[in-house]
Amino acid sequence: MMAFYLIISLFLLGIWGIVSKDNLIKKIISLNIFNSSLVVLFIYIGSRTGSTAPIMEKNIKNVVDPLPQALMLTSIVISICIMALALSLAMKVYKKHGTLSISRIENKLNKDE
Amino acid sequence: MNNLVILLVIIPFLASFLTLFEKYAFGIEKAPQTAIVATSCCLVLLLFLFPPVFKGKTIEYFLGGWKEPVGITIYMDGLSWIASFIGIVIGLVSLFFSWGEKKYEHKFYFFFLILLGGMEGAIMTGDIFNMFVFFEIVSIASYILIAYSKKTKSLMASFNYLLISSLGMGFFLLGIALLYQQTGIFSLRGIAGLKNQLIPNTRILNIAIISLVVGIGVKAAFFPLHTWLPDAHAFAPHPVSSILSGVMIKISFLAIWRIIRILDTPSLQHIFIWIGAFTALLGAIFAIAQSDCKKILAYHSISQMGFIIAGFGVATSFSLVASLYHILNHSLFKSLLFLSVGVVIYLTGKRKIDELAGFGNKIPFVKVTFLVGALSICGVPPFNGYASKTLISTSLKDYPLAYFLIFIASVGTFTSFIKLSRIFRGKINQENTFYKEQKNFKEKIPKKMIFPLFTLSALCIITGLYPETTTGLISRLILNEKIKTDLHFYSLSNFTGSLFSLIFGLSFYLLIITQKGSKVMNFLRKTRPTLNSSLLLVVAGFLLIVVFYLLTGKAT
Amino acid sequence: MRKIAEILIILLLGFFLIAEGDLLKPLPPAELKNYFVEKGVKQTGAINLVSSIYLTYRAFDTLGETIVLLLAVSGVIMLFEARK
Amino acid sequence: MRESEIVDMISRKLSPYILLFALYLISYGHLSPGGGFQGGVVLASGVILLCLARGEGFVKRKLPPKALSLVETGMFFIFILMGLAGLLIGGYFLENFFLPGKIEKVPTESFIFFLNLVIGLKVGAGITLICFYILKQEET
Repeated sequence: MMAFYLIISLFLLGIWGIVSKDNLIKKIISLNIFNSSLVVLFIYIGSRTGSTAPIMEKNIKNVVDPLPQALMLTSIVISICIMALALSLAMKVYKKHGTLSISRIENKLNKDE
Repeated sequence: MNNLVILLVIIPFLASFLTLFEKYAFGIEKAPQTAIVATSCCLVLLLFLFPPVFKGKTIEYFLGGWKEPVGITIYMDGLSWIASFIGIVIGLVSLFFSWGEKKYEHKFYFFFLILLGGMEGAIMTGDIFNMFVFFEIVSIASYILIAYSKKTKSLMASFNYLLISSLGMGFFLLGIALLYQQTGIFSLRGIAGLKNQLIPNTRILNIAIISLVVGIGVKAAFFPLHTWLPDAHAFAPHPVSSILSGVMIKISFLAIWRIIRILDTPSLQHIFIWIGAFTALLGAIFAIAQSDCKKILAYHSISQMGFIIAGFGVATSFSLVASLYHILNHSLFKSLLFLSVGVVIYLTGKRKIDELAGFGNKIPFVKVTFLVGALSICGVPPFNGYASKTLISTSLKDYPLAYFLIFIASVGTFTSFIKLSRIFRGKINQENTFYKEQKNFKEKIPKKMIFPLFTLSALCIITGLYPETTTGLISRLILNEKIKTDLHFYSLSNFTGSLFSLIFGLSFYLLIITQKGSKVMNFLRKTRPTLNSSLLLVVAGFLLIVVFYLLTGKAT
Repeated sequence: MRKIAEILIILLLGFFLIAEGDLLKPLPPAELKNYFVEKGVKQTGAINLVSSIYLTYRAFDTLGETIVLLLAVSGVIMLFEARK
Repeated sequence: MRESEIVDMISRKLSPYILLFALYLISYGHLSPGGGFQGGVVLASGVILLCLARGEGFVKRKLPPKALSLVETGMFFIFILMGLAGLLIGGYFLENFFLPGKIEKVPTESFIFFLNLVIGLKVGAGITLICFYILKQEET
């Protein structure tokens, strides 16, 4: 059960970072922490059903559930893609404004209106 | 016949590859034509699929031949038919518009086609994790398309949308994990079948469903989760705003619809009445305050989604048909409005109402199509918005508060469209030298941009003139039965509702153009949540819905 | 004030997730897992069950994933490319 | 920035082994831990190591971005073609139409092997491309 509490705290930490950090890059890093916590959650759920890796060589018994692991591969790729896109958007924004602080960027945009 | 279903998803992807490849390998610049041909192929396929679906048959397709809980299944039932139909029609029309605009490279069409294919996959799939993957395709394609112009505001809008929607998709994954923990499978029908064995745990099941709903709800833009929408839809290129507002938010909502209907959780469905009513009201109030013409339309997308969601929440077969009818109508007239305003911005390069006032008189054709769209969204007979709004408010009769909120929202719709129609009426501000320098605006509109406007306004009028036929078709498609509507759409009592909102709307408009009124409007325009607050609202929205469910769920 | 609200909401979420203590108590039903363990090797020929699920039973997910990657790559290129 | 001799030497000697390991991961994906995606990422990391150590001009001469994007899109096309081939041969999209067999005592799975190869190349090309573009921004 300890693992579950740790996963939950990682989850909350990620959300806290996304919600309260002012720097765009820190927000993106927190987003990645958040996604990782969900990946770990899936792997944890799968891992409770067995003890060995799901590679069916001879004399292997009691393997873990392979389905969450296969799905998490997909999920990891998706989170990498979102990271890449978010980082390049942040770079683009930085070039236009000269700052990564979201509050300053928003002030600037509000003044323009 | 079955293979046609999968081709519906694959053809846009194949065509998107072609748009990249033909430029690179052969140097042919025919991306728009390729995209249009591919989308028309999809339309033909869809029409082939109509007869069996209309007879109430659900076409199932097992990917790779693996049966349901093991592999992934794709369903083609009435709901997915209607959703794909809307998506393809609006997509085709927007493609024509962007072809006429000539501003876009081949990559634009690549992203556009992937967006289309992703939306079809997302609504047709019967597996939650596959739904997650398709929604990510849809959302990544839309992030890129919103940022396509690379202007500062669109970059920032895209970034905000990316963060908010990724947070939402995280909640979606949490919901999938909880469901898998409880049931051990990912297919929606399988979970519904197992649900009866899990009665002691329905609470956890419902909480899992709430996190799924919040995850997709960010894209469907209902009340606490709507904050990204105005910027994203306003600063995207015009055809993209048309497809995002017209189709994408509806596809997301129909996915929620599918999850809730298949898993059959009535106590959860009732929450949507209140969410919908508040969404409608808030969207309308903020829409009045805006001065940017595309932002008004974007806020109206939120408001009209509120109507749809409230109709869905009532959960009688009558209100479900009403809600789906409004989805169809809204996607038609909202695309029409976005494209009409898009023509104006394309010609002038300006987007504030004050700068554009009176300009529309120079382009009479666009003036007419705008009028059709505006009258439809306001609910004036005999246009289609009138019929579906009447149906929704009739079905809300048992919930007086929600009925009242919805009524105020439609008054607000009138007011803001009187404000927006300043583009198309009145005299041109003579100080504005821009209009004097350039003349012959009428001839500058490309023919390819006129065709979509014409098609959409024709469809708006047709669906408005034959409401009985359309609702009959919809109810056959989604409920396999014909609902009885003892409602006479064009009766005097229904006209009066529309007349009342017109009168109130007009008086409210006169109120806001006074000095005090415009001060309030200025204040409203400036109160918009920052990125951090809107991210916090997503988390708070999840908690709110859960608390609301725990409080009301036991009562019902 | 803002900070307090943020921390309160997040702690509330955490409290809620932990209070639903039986979220993870039961093991997930093992029917699907048993199907893969028993028939996976025979039906697909791959010893690595993760690979066999990833590319055979749920290859459609993988197709979606490759599309996401292609989108991200062309999106990054689109953002950094100089406009002609 | 002057290039350090040590970094230069080590990265040049190391990266072929990284690429070899990536090929092992991809081609043994159905038999041991690993697979297309993991192998592809390792493949990209080998190239990126060279890129960071020797400057990307050196790498771009051997691996022009245009060729990489051709690999990226082409592999996507081949993936869909594999699915359509399954449709034509077996009757279902993405059906596993090769029969599993054995060479000596090693089980072979042509469908999974082939798709692993496709995904590995695609992921490798894609991530290398992303890094090329992001690194290029860093310099200017």
